[in-house]
Amino acid sequence: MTDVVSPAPVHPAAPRFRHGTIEAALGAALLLAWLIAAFGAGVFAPYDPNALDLVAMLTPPDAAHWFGTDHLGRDVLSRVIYGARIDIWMGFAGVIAPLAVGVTVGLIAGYFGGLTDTILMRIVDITVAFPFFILVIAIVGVLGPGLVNYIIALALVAWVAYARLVRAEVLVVKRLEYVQAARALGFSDPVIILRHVLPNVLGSITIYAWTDAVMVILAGASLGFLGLGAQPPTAEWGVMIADGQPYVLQAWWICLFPGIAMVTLSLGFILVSDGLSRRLRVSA
Amino acid sequence: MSLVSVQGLSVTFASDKGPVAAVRNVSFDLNPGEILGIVGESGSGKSVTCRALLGLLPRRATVGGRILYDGRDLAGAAAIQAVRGREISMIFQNPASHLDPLMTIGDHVAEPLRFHFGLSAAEARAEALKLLESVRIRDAAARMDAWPHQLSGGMKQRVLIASALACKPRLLLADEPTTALDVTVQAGILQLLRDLNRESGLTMALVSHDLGVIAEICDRVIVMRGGEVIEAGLVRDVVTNPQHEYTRLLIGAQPGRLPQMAEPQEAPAGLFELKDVAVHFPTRSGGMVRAVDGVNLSIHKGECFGIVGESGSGKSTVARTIVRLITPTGGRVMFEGKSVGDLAGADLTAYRRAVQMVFQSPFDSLNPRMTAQQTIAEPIWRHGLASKSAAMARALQLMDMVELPRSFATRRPRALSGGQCQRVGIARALALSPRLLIADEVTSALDVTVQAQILRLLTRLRKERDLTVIYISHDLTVVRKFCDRVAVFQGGRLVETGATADLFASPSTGYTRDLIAAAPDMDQAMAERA
Amino acid sequence: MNSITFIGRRLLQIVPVLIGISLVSFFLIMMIPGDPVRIVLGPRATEAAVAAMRQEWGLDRPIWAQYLSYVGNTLTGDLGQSLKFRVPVLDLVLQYLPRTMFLVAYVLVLSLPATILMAVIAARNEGRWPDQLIRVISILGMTIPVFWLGVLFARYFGVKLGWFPVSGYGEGFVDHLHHLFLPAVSTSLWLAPLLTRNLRAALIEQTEADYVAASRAKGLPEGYIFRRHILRNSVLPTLNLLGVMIAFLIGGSVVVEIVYAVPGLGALMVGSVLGRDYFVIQGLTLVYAIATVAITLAIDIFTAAIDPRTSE
Amino acid sequence: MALRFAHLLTAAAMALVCAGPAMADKIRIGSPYPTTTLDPIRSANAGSIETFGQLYSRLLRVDETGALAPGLAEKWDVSADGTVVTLTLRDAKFSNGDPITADDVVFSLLRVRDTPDSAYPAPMQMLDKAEAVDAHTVKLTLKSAFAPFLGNLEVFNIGIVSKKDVEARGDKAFVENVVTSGPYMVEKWVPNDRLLIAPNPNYWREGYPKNDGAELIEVADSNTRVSMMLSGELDAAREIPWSQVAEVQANENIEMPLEPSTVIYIVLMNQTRAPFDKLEGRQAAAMALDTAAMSNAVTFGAATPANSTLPNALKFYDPTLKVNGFDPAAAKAALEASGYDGREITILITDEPEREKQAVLMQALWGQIGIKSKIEKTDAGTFWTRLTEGDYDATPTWWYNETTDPDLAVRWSVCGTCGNKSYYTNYENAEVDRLVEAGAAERDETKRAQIYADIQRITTTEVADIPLYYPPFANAYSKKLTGLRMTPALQWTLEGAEITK
Repeated sequence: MTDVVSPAPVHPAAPRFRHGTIEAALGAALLLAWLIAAFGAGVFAPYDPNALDLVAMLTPPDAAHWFGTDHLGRDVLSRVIYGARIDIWMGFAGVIAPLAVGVTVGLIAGYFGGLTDTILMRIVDITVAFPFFILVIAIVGVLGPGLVNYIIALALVAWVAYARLVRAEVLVVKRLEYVQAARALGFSDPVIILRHVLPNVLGSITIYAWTDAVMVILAGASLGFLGLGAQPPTAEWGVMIADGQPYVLQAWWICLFPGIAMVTLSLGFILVSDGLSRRLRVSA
Repeated sequence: MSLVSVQGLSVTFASDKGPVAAVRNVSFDLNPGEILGIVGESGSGKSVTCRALLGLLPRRATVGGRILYDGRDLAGAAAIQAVRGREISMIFQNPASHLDPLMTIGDHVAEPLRFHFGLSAAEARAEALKLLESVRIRDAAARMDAWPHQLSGGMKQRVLIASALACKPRLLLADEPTTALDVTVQAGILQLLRDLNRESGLTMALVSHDLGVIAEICDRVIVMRGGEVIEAGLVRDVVTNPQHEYTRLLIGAQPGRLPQMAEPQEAPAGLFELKDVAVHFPTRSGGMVRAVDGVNLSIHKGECFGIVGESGSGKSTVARTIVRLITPTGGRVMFEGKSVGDLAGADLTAYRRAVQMVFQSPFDSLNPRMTAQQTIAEPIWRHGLASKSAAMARALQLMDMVELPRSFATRRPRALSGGQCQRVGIARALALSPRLLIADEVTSALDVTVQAQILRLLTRLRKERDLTVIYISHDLTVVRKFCDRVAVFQGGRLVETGATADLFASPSTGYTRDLIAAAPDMDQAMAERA
Repeated sequence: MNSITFIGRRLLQIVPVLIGISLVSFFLIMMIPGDPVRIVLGPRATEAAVAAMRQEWGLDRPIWAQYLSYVGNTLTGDLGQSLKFRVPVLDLVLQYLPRTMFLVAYVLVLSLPATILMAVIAARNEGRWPDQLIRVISILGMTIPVFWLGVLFARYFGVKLGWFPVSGYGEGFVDHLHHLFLPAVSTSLWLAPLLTRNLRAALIEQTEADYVAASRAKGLPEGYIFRRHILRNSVLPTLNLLGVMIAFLIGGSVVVEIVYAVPGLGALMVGSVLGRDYFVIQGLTLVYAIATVAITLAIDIFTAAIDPRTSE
Repeated sequence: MALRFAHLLTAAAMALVCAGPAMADKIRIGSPYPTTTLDPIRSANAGSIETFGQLYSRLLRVDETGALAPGLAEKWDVSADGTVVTLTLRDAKFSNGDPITADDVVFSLLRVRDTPDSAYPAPMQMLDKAEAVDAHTVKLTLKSAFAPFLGNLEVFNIGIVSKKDVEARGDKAFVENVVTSGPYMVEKWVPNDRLLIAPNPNYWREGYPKNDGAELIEVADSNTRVSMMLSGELDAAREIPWSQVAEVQANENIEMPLEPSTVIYIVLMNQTRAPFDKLEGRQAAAMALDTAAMSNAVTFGAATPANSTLPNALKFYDPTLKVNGFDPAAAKAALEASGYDGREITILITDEPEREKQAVLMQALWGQIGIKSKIEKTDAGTFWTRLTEGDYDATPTWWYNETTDPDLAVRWSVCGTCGNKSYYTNYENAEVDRLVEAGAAERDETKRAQIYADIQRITTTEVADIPLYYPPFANAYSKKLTGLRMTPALQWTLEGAEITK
């Protein structure tokens, strides 16, 4: 009877119950549904999302236009479906851009510490002290409105949250013995950072990122309200809601359907985030 | 009549792979005034059994069987709630996490008094002070308003005990109460528990993985494995005449029973020289921590050099300084006549290959995202010693060498046991064919039976590969069996050093003497009892 | 560390931050295309008029020179004048600061009790229907755009029922409460869910903490354990988030301010950015930076009061 | 605990519901346009224009019929050659009690013309000399005969300010304790929010103002303005969104008369850029736009489709003009003739919803004849800078005229030599430029009518810009209010308004 031949025992901290699986699955299903809608927009959408019909403006939902038409006679259903392309893209790009910046800064600051850390964290402090919206508005002002510029603005502003998160994680991970072991084995710093530190800090970042996607979409919608969002006539949900706002009382459908779309997509992101965090919490 | 009677206890945890039985059909009795030991290795169900008595299991656990306390059936939350604290109380393995960090010491102890006895704040506080004094907290009055983080581990455990005993329960469940503590502290806590038992007739169930601890204070013992009780009886009987094969294995694996593995050398040749090494860290409040101070040591080629000391003694810092994970703030480390601190470029790479380290925590020392084979192969190809595929093949040979079946090659740390992880760690360290291997508390997180295997493995490797080994441990018994020479550290300073046999036979300092005396040893404890 | 050196160190830390902020904001704003003079004078002004005013305000000087004189003036306590309104920046800021502060305080008064209530109910019923219900409400609250909700609220509670004014700030404390009710509720509707999620997670995590098991073993009642141990330990992470959110609210309530026509600092800032009113933007940025630092400091001091570990 | 808390909330909520607002009986007017300055020469922005009229009296005023009536000047006389205007001032006082003298008038008029950063010096460009003959007589000498000059004396920025005060305090004179000559004085100014004005006790017009003053509130969001109007938080509101006009009209307490304005919506094209550099290209662009449909889609039928480059509320507007009407086939042919290479053009717009709607419609209609375009939205600051620098292809925008005389209008919109390159389109026609001057100098009404008809015909045919539609003011008024209207020149008739509360 030796340790070697015994079957691998259950690790004392291994998940004994896969918490959060259902949530994550439900969230993933919602996201998948929207992804399918986005990619198949050409197939699912009954009309050209930008086709104007000045005779049938503000038509309530009926057989021809399930979600009605907007103030320019465009089919709301088609615009909602095409809008998925923009909003999903926005959700992902708007997270990945700041994530990339933030993770890089966080890794470098946390791993090397010292003066590098101090300088980078001061930059974080500076960015944090700016009101988020104002900085985004100013950057969008410099670059001009539009989605790509919004994403660039986010990358320049929202990275701080990731940087702080990653730095905190790195400070923990770099003390772990496998990082010490890698150093003792004489691996170079880039190798240790990329191969040993980064993969092990991504978990909690991912969870935050999914929730952040919701914030990105919402902030995008608010920018649309302030007139700095997607360029017309792009079908983007936030802009659709902002556009439909003057008609909210006589033509509720213009706002409502993109609103529901936004809620369900956000729900997908949040459920995935919740599911993942519960799984991570249990297995941590 | 027994105080507690456990009858056919079973505990099952729900999991996504179906129910997992943690405790199966466990029955035992606890007699008033006795100390019952529950011994077993990890996963044996000993802690779950203990927690089941107080209904402290998580929601997903299903408990079967009966627990009778004083003849009453502790079925249902209300019945258990009625005995918690007043009749049965419990202390835990890690005292730091079992105290609310936002509550003062005094409040921790006064809290149950106010609830169960309805004492006023002042009364409870006065009573708490007495209790803290009774668990021998020095200067208890001054510490009433201290916060948990301001106390040492041993003090925290005493607070936990005082708090558990506040309402004068008749039974104390102690779940590995000394495992996280230094040996000298452990000895103190065990002494306290023994005195409580003798003076006030407190009944106790002591859960431990350490037969040495059990042997020191328990009257009876039950041995658990895989959720079942495999043997029960008086400690003396079980130790001297174990019935079950596993019990015999367990007893045989006790450090004191291990064969002598040290092989002192005839003509020592120097390999390492530590000259006046000091490592000081500035603290946030502007002070200075002297982690290591003025250490002079020489390590000989081919020997096994032991470094012992309690937490904070600086022994790990010394190891990390040698591998150059830490740069000393004073003095220098000489390797074959060269100062390690001055190495750079190819010399440094060569040094990295020559000196390798195995770490304490089996799980934390491996990258959780990499398989065993990848982990072992990585240093080989990163150092350009072989192509990636050749390195992977070489990794399999190294797995053979550390007696790890090749079928485990694709497993990640989570799917490996602690012992298996340590084998991967050793294989990784050996991948670069080092001349010096530093083993930093490599067995302290492992079960004793596994510890025995790892020590045997290290001994074999040492012979086969002509390795010099620095073995760092808090466990004097292991060091005594395993090392040729020993250095004792305390508070960052080298207390004494010498050949193992000499040092143990005639320690020259009081501290070393205390250490040796405090180390729990099953056979010695039995001898003292007899 | 005693509290004076603690605060002192914080104030020292703010200096490089302030310099950085002034640099970034100055050059960022200057980079935005659009000529403040043209905006102020309107499209009918002649080129000569535009050039004259640029010279009058020193906007034709090299940008470094402008920055230096800005820094110089700031150090002497002069935040300059608004290009657009020709009134001192400080007056403008002070005019709007109380409103914004009132709104933020109001939002907190509404959000915090709701947050604690919802988080506690959710955490104590983890996985059961009250938890799920609160979660759905939270997600709805987080995803419904404020500007949309604002219009609906204004039309229903303001116009149809006539309970609340749909605009303005009012006169006197009670009137402020009355006027700002809808804006505060609209803001709370996304703030509370955010905090609730955070607090709920912390509560659940703390519920599994070892000291909870120890307290149970001592026979303490669940309710007491929850209040005295779990809740206290869970508040800290949420407190930090709260600090971040308050800082965000001071500048981020723009949308609510516009929808409910209660211009505060946020609307002033957006107006200034759109009008390229450089000196107002500078002044406001400074105010925000100081506010952010002050809030962080307050949260730190508060945390230290709760958690003895942080003050050492 | 939860229950107790709920009670508390309810109680607090009830307390809030019952607390009613209590303000002096000021007329509350909501406008999206901010008052950015109280100095009449400093801004030509819509909000400030609305305000200046209330604070500063001009020499003449426009009465309810649109005719010129005495203002601070009781009498005026124009010399036979039309180059000298002599005005006699009435006995009037500033709000601080100082008499308004000829010196103040001369100072104010020259200030408009000569201050380097005067926002809109155009109305005084023809003024050669201004002299105070005595305390009550002002003699204005023009560079040449100039028919619209009297009308220009009524423009928003020609209000009379106190020479003594402005010279003493400079910019500060328009921030604190502002000395006014009009019906109101400043009670409190909260920039970016609101302006409270109170009756000027020294106002020269007997019995005016007929109210306790007004609160001019900036409300940027149109929905909010409507909500405030509907809930009675405003007595009058500017720019009700077209989509909500019907809803507001349906409210029994509110009226929306849709007053005529001198506002015109047009499409500007940069005539140095293809395809608009060619006449055919511009004509194609004009004929492609179904202005009737656009007007209908944007204003829900409230506006009149435009046929001329001049607003329809101006004197000498030509309603018979019919050129470059909607004709996609002809537009296509013209576009081909222009040699347009299919380059994608950019439609630059500000971020107002209405502008966006126009742009989307333009994009669709132009797309049908083959002009590819993308829309670029910027904030107003960038927009004006780019427009004035000529950095754009095409943009839908609007303008209005301060007087009903077309002189300033043609100088603004189609004149290549009047300083703004025909509203920054770079349109230039020497004949038109000549006619502009001729129209100003001509004093015979019939001849002037012919000159302006010619200007309209030439510029509309050559597409100096594309006229879209003439919108009325979509202002809403509480029925408790009488006498408040907006004149075509963007001035409230506030001093004669009365409110019953």
